[in-house]
Amino acid sequence: MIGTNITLEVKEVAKYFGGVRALDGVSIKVPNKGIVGLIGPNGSGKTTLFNVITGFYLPTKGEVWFKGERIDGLNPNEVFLKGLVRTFQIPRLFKSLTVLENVLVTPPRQIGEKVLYSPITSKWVNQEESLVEKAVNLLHRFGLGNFIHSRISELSAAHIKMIETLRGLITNAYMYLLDEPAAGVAYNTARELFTMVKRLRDEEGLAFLIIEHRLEVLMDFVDYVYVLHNGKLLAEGTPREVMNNPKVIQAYLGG
Amino acid sequence: MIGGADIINTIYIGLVYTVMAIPLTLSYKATGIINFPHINFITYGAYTAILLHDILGVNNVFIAALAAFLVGGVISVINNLSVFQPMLRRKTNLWIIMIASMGLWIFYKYLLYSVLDVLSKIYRINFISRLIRFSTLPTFQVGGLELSSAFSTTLIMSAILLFGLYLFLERTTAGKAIGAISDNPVLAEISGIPKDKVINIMWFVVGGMTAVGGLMWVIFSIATPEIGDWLILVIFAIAVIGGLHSLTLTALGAFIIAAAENIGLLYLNQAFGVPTSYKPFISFLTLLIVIIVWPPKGAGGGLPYRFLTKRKSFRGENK
Amino acid sequence: MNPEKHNEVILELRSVKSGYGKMEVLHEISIKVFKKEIVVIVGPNGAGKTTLLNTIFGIATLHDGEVIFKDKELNKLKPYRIVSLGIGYAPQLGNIFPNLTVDDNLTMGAYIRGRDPEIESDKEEIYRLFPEIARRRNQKGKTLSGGERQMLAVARALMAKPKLLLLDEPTAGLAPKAAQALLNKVTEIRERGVTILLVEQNVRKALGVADRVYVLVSGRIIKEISKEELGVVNIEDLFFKGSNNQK
Amino acid sequence: MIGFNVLGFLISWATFLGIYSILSISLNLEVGFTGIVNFGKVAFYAIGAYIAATVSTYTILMLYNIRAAPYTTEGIIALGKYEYLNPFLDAGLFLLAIVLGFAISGIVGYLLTYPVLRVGPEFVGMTLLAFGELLRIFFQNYQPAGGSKGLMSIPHPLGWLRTPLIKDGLYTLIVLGFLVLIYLYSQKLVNSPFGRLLKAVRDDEVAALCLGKHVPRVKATILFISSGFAGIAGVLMAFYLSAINPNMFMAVVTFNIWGMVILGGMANNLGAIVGAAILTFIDRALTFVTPNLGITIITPDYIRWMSIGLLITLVLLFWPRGMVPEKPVETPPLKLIKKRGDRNEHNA
Repeated sequence: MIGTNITLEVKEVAKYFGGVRALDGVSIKVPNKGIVGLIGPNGSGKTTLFNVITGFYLPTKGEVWFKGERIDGLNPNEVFLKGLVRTFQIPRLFKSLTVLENVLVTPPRQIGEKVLYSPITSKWVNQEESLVEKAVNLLHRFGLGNFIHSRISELSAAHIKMIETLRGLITNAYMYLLDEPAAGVAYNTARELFTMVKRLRDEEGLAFLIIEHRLEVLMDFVDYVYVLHNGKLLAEGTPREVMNNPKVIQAYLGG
Repeated sequence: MIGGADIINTIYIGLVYTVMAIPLTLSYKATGIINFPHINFITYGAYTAILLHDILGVNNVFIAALAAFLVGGVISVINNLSVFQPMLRRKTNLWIIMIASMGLWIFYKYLLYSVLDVLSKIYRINFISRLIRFSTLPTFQVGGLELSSAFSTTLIMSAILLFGLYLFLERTTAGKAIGAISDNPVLAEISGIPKDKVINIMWFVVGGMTAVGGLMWVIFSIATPEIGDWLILVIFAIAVIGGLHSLTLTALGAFIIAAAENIGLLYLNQAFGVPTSYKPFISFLTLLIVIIVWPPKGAGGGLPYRFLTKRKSFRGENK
Repeated sequence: MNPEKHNEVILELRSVKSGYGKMEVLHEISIKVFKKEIVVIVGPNGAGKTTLLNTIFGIATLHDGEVIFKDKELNKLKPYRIVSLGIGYAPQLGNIFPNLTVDDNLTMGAYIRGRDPEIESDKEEIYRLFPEIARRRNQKGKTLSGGERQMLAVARALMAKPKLLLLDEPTAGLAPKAAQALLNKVTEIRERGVTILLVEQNVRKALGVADRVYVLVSGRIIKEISKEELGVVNIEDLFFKGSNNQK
Repeated sequence: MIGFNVLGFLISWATFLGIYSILSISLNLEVGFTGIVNFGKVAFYAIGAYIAATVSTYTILMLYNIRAAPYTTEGIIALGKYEYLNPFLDAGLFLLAIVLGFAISGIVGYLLTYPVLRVGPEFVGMTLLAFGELLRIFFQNYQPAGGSKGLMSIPHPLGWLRTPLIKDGLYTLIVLGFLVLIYLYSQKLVNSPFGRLLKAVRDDEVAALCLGKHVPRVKATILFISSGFAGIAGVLMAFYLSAINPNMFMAVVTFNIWGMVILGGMANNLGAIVGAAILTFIDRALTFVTPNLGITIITPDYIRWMSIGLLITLVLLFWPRGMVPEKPVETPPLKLIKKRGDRNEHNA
């Protein structure tokens, strides 16, 4: 059992693809209610690390612990059920469903999702009612009340990103992995997104691990930053420490 | 006993399969479309030869082959211009395009039936099931063994086609551009290759070559509008064995399947009494097994297949 | 020296907004490139540098604004038309045809020139410029090392005889020596009358060859630096704090 | 028109409509709702039909102690003699065939989940197409199932009603009854959280997986259900025609069903029925009209198939959503909230 104030711990994780060492002995800790940034140049292994944590890849070496449980080796759906929610760089919403439906798909173990019960409306209608109410409240709370019945294709990029993040809230989300939440949105929108992240941390007590390229936005919101370079941890520390670290500047700007 | 005739038969069928399967691989590589009208190229090629022979009295098999090439090529280009190109431009899913191509296959198949129906009534020949013999077929003698005229023709024609294709792909700029588009379509465009034009050329060659394959088939075998359907899963199986990627492997696959169908089945028949009518069974079984055990490049689904094999990794959703 | 007085504008982006699908990566970008200049665009990861080049070629979607090359609008043109107008592009990723030989890669670069008899002699010329790839002319692209690939990509783009060459991080992943060698070649190419728009992350190296620099951070040009100012401005600072100042 | 039997036509159309609607609904569940490109639909239809044929004929021959296989002349004569003797036996065999047809087709569909999960949508199509052909060639060569001649004299469940019109009419009602049941069940299924899950898997299976959904299980479930339905359609068809042979199960049948789904509109059960109604109407009308046409220039069947092929392509090219486009999932609470939303808009 690891320390109770740590939500996610990645221990010496390595992932090799043939001869390529995409990750090589990376260790990361995310404390409870922490907002932790993960930065690094392209191809430094950030998304690979996310894929290892969420069960898309089996790590070649190392362990992943979440809330005191070992989760490497679980399938992606099982990782989600533990309370670890992931978003994608290019948001993956269900494009033919409405916003509300996208949120409603999320809750696990719905009675109506069992094939034997689904034709019997009375079995699941109560649960569905409470879920709909929860989802509508959630969307209203974050200013998306006008879009409840819109299709995903009618939304702006920023709203799509918000919904991808928010839909995890209807369930037992405990921690988020966000992959470039600010990519492809205007500066002010990016700040709004990060303000929302902070709000979620304060109101819901969630922890965050965030990949982001837009440092000028990220650095104002995170508590702690890890820098990956060529699959290895290059530096870590508070935003100020990392920004002034000559090794980081070199990695970003080239020698 | 497995004799020389069976070996010759295997080579013979292997060559025909090669000529039909290589274009399929070529078109899949360049466009990603699984092209069902490939079936029609075979049938239309065969019937071009038959109609020329029976109606216009063309007895030279090479003139017939030229005509078949043109017919197959033109149909192929029409398909591309009218269906594939607009759908690709709209970024339609490839599997939806595949279904549209399936519609085209059915359309062309019964269009041929209708035309043959009419012609049969006019000329009072049963075109729906027809066996023809070109009178001017070359023959060879190899080491005292006389090769049948059909075999010799197949040999010459496939040599011309395969060598021609080789020259086209390796020695001409347009041919190399096809390779470039299959390799890296985006880079091909920014290098200044007019993609649409080159793809049209590719479709023309694909349609034409397959059509001549169909002609090669009817030189020794009965023609019906169904021959394409009989052959297509075999051709798919061969292309999949080639990983839908390598033309050489495709040719190898053609001979493996031809051998399995001819020599392998003969062996099974003699040893276990398996009826020879199980012939197509073998190719479908091969197709199933190859797809399941060794899926070709680009055939993978979207899930991380750790559900099925513990070590296979996910293709990565990044970029 | 103000280049505007001596030279005409060869490429201009006027308040361009672009991105992929719905995502807007570039916001209101305006840049000018003058004839026979080397313009460098620097910026941190994910700033939209590649998107900028892709926008010129119509690979990224142009949401708003204009891209003008020699008085012609490029917005609706197909990529091969853009190449034939005289723009060459060497992208960073997927920059070669792996299953074609080096020689054929160059042939593909000259596709728009059709049956031009000078292609062969131009190839020899290019091989003289890049002796590293000349040795491997009959090998397949996928056997090349990273540095050789970058050179092949530049060489391929040159085969179309472009007036303007777009280079996307040609030094990425190269050892310092190789990177310097490549940048030297870029200067050499400019000597032959080709205008160059170079996108770089490797700031210090790129500054050595640049005539003018644009700093791109988070999809906005936050600074234009002329040759005279190059030594003075601290670009690193701009990278991290850039758009805070902007808003 | 002389000799045109309107009632006979309607009964025959309604029966075909019923059977093909079941098939198109089941294909729609797979391709429209879940995104499984099934080019081997005919295989499950064939399994159902062959189960009906073998179970009923062999059982009757066994019960009446006749030592002849049902495909021999002796067997066919014996079947003709005994099939109408016991209404309860015929009805029992019918029910048994329905249950077995559903179960066995369903299980085979369930087992095919493995290849379906292994490869992407295009290759799923090819794999299942090959499977369908494989099965047909098997039946063609498998003597106990009648070989290439197939099985004849399948005992009609209502065979004791000697008047053909009443017999066929009642049977049509049975078929339509099955259609109604299956339609209602499918409607319930897709307008529930499960239906939402299906569409989520269709839109993006990786995202669904990341939301904790067991995607392979979802696909396996839907393959079981829809293959089972196709099996039922096969059973109904076998009893209706009272004779089956391998040529009825060519790959082209699958594409006919595809045509119905595409024309009617993917991911809409009503659309599947509309598509089936139109295509079976053309089919039946041609069958009834053809004998009156005398000698035609072109066999009407060819024209029909040509139009189906062209229709599939043109609909996908110009009208990809079909006649009855997809509708959002409507569970009761969602319906309610939508109504409320509309009312608010009116008030505002």
